[in-house]
Amino acid sequence: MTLPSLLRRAWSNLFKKPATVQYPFKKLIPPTTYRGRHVLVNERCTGCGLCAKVCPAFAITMVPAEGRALRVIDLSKCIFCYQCESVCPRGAIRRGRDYELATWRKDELVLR
Amino acid sequence: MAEDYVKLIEVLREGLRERFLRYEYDAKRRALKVLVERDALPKAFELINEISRGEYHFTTITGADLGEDDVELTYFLWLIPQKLRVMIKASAPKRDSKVQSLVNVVPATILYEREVYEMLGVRFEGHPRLEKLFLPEDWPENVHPLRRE
Amino acid sequence: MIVTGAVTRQAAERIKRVYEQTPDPKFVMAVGACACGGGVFQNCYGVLGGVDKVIPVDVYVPGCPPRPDAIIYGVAKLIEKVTRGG
Amino acid sequence: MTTTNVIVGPIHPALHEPERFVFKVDGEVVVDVEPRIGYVHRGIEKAMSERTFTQGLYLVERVCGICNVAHTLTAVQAIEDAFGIEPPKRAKYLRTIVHELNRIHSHLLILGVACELIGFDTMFMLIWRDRETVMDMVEMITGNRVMSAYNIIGGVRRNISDHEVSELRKALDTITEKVRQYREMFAEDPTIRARFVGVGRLSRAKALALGAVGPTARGSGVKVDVRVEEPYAAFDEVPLNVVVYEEEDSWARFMVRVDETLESIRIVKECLSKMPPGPVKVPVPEVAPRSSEGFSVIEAPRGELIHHVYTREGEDKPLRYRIRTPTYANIPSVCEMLKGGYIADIPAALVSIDPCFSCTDRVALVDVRTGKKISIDLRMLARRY
Repeated sequence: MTLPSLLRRAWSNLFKKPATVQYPFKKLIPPTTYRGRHVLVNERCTGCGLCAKVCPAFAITMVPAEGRALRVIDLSKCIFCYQCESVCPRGAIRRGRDYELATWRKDELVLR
Repeated sequence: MAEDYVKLIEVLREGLRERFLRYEYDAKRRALKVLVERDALPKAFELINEISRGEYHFTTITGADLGEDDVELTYFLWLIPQKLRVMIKASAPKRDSKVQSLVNVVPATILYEREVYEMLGVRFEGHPRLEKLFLPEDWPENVHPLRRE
Repeated sequence: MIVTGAVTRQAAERIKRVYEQTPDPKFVMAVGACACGGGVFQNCYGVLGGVDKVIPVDVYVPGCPPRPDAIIYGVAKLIEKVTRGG
Repeated sequence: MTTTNVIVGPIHPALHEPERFVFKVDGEVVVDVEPRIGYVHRGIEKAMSERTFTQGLYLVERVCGICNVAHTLTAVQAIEDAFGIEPPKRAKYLRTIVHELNRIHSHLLILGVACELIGFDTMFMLIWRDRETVMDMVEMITGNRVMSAYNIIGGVRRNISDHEVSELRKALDTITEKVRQYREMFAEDPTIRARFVGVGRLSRAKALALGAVGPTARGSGVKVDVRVEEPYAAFDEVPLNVVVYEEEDSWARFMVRVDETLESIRIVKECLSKMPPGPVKVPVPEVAPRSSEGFSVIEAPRGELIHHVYTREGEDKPLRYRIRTPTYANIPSVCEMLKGGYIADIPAALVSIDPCFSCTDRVALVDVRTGKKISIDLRMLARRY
């Protein structure tokens, strides 16, 4: 790389926008395909337990609620693979894009 | 191209005689599976060294305890000029699992033999340092995590 | 102190020691599913589970792996906790 | 001859996971090397035979975060081989695309780290900035920046839309331009040449005998590339040039990586235009349909990766699962290339195999004669000498 071309590049970089984003003040939007926090549709869940069986991180447990079994996802164990979404026959677990999941307390991470 | 494996089989069969057990060939993947007696392994690899003039890549050794009395060892090779995937299989009984080490014939086996030893307890005779590789130092002797017991 | 990855039996003692050696004020962030609750490595013979089994954790950042922004969000959460006096 | 032992690691000789080397040194020259690995031994092979095939897929994905696509690809291919399933053609192309994107980001990562280790921080920042573009593309296609969870037994998780294809093409064009510049830099820049040329020599004969794989072997003139020799996924229809350098040193290994990145970009583009329409997955049985064994060998970013699986009919768990990662195969070679070199060259040679076992970057120097321990950061080692 020759010196003049180097200088030109350095000069042009001076006026470019920075490659980084000031994150907490300016939100980044992940693509629509992003695997974030699950959206649970409890009315559609039949309590079949397929998701709990298939979960590779053992994050889904079936608990009794309103006279039937209902899945509960522990996000602190979840690896966001969405195998549960693909296996659910009734679409009771849906894809969400929320990635701001950090909390102070672990029990806040349990999705019902 | 297809003759390459025939030639290899002939050489192995001639060199190993009755210690050569059987073979299978998958034409689609160009993969050759050869089953030999365990004491024939060094000889088999010497023959392969000769045929390929050292132009092969030694991939790995898999040791598998399939719940029977034997540990099955699979040596994976890739012969570069012949473009042939070779799997040499041999089995060692669990109780007396002594196998001749191949370090002198194939230097690349040095770590794999140690791994098979610590995971399955197969003793490789003549290995320069047959000791633990992955497991912590305080791991009990004679406990091999991948054995089905 | 930021802890990532599963806590193995070998590492547990070391994490405790590092935590005790850290001068106050100290805060612990568990980043990633493995550090939060064990993730896929649960029920493996060498893995204990989340970091909170060994040392107290202030902020959990789930995700496998979390986006960089999610980690920064975790730091923002921590700052919030510190300014409020935890 | 009096020699001193220099212990490098266990926490981080160069990159991601812990690993320890004990170097016997005579003055400044390394005489002998002895590796000790297993600090992150999590018992994955054992855990694999306690999980179902689907669950196991997510476990192998986490063997290594950087080449996760390579691991899932090998796993699904090995299991498909054992099951006797053939995935649809479009799925094969999509697998190839994600696999190659993974290679691009992995190679850019190590090129950046190499620059940082020799103190060339500007280059590191630039390369990693462009790596972000690739990460964003992976996120767009698969749903996560790193853990793609894309390959499943019998196909891939989701199809790619036309919009995504055009976005991907655009991104690849910008990357190509950048990587060409980096290639020029790596080939000519005096800083880089001074630090890498002639360092960490590994002769062709040794590379063959010790079973070196991937760029490590190709940098020593061994023409092995699984993608050409045992074409998997769509590589039987997408031709590629194997990059081989004869210089046998660290520099050659990096040049192999830069050229391969360009080659990978070309492959992704070719796949995008050749990709046939059709389904992306076929239904698969949950339990093994037959007692069999399957294996799959692929060219991961760091070299040849092999998974070997035994199944038993009617069981939903593998009987035995064996993984051999490329860095593991390269350990005997790296020991060889460090012998005869200087202590100062350890980082430059270690990083050139793109080690996937080291996590922080700490090095401990132990003087056996005095018993004194000096623990320093690898970057410090890189700078100090």
